[in-house]
Amino acid sequence: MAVRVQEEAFDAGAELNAFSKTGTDVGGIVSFTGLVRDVAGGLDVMEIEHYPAMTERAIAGIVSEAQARWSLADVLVIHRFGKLRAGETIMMVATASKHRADAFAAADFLMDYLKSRAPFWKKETTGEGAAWVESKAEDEDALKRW
Amino acid sequence: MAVRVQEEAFDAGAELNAFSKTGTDVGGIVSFTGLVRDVAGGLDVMEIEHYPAMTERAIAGIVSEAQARWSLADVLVIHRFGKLRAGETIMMVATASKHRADAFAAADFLMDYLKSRAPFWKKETTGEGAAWVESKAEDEDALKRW
Amino acid sequence: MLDVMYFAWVRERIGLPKERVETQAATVMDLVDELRGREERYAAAFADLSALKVAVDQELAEFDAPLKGVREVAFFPPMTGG
Amino acid sequence: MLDVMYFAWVRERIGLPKERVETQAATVMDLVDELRGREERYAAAFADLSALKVAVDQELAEFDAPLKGVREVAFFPPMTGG
Repeated sequence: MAVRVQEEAFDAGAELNAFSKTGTDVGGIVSFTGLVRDVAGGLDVMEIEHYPAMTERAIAGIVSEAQARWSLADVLVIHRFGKLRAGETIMMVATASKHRADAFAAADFLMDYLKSRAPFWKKETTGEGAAWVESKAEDEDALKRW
Repeated sequence: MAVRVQEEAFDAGAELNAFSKTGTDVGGIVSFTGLVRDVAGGLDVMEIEHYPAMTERAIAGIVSEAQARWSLADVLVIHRFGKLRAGETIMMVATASKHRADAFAAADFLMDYLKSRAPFWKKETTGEGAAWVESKAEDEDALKRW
Repeated sequence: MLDVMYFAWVRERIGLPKERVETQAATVMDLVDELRGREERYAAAFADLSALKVAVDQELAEFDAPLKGVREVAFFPPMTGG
Repeated sequence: MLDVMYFAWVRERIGLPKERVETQAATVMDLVDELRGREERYAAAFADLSALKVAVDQELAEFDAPLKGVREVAFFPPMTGG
């Protein structure tokens, strides 16, 4: 299991390939990559703030919960903070399992929890000014699925 | 949308990175990579047979169904045939969407249908001989989820 | 005239991947019955139809599918892709 | 003595990311009430608690959480990770 919280860009494809060399009892790997979407008016920058003392621990807790619920050979979480532009990769989750159902469910679960329970906040700046991205009721509702 | 059925190995990470340059209205990309698992006794080779005249058409039909059900910016399916060794990548699916729920559901759906409705058959050879991989009742049952 | 194709263990049991078959069979099931009558290896391959699937002109079909106008029929075990 | 931290628009509204607070507050809610009484910018930041979350010693908590033995309290809007 690896959790990385970093400012620097990372190469999602290279991470996926490295993660895929995870052993010969793994039949499937699911990855999710989150990208900065452009917004109406044109995004100048997305700034991601986080709570350093809490972030890695909160993510590790979410990963532990996933490992308790599903049979996982390995889990990877990378999440960036700082300034990003439209199209850049914000974060990535990958899960490796013997069977695909576990890998899919765990990746989906991890994303739902990272979205609403890991201490990151996004601020978008466009030509019209800056605004904090608001959490959505549907993101909180998504947690009830699990 | 791209569907490739090929004998040659491919670089899943490079494919993911190329696929991720799919436009600035994409917020999430889900990928699934299927690997050859080792088996008891040690796998000498996995041989994948397919039905060339039917394969790409069958996969394109499954992809069309996914595109009708979810809002997808792009879909990629790569599936190999021929001889593979333990640890090699058999196939990959990737879905790109504005919102993560669509990307996750579509990738999960595509895998369930590729498993049981795309004309591929796997044969495993170990020190104890060769045997065709049997389909599982749970794979057929998985289709009823959709 | 039909192209009849066999895949995976059906191909191995019958001993060939493809053949041209002269037939008046009205449905896939009629064709199966004709093939079963040919030789033991066909009878063995078609012994348990619940273990087989069929495609008609490269589309999955049922065993009662009509063959009128059809050019290609394929028999195989359940797929194991992915 | 508590370290009190603010993130996102809470930080912007209060105008600082972190401060040391001398308090006898028994719960997070008591602390919030003390802070509200300080200055208008605090009252504004804590106007609608349903829009805020709190972490106590780096774990998500409720507003009625006790502060005995606690070293760090953080206030922030709902997270938007992923």
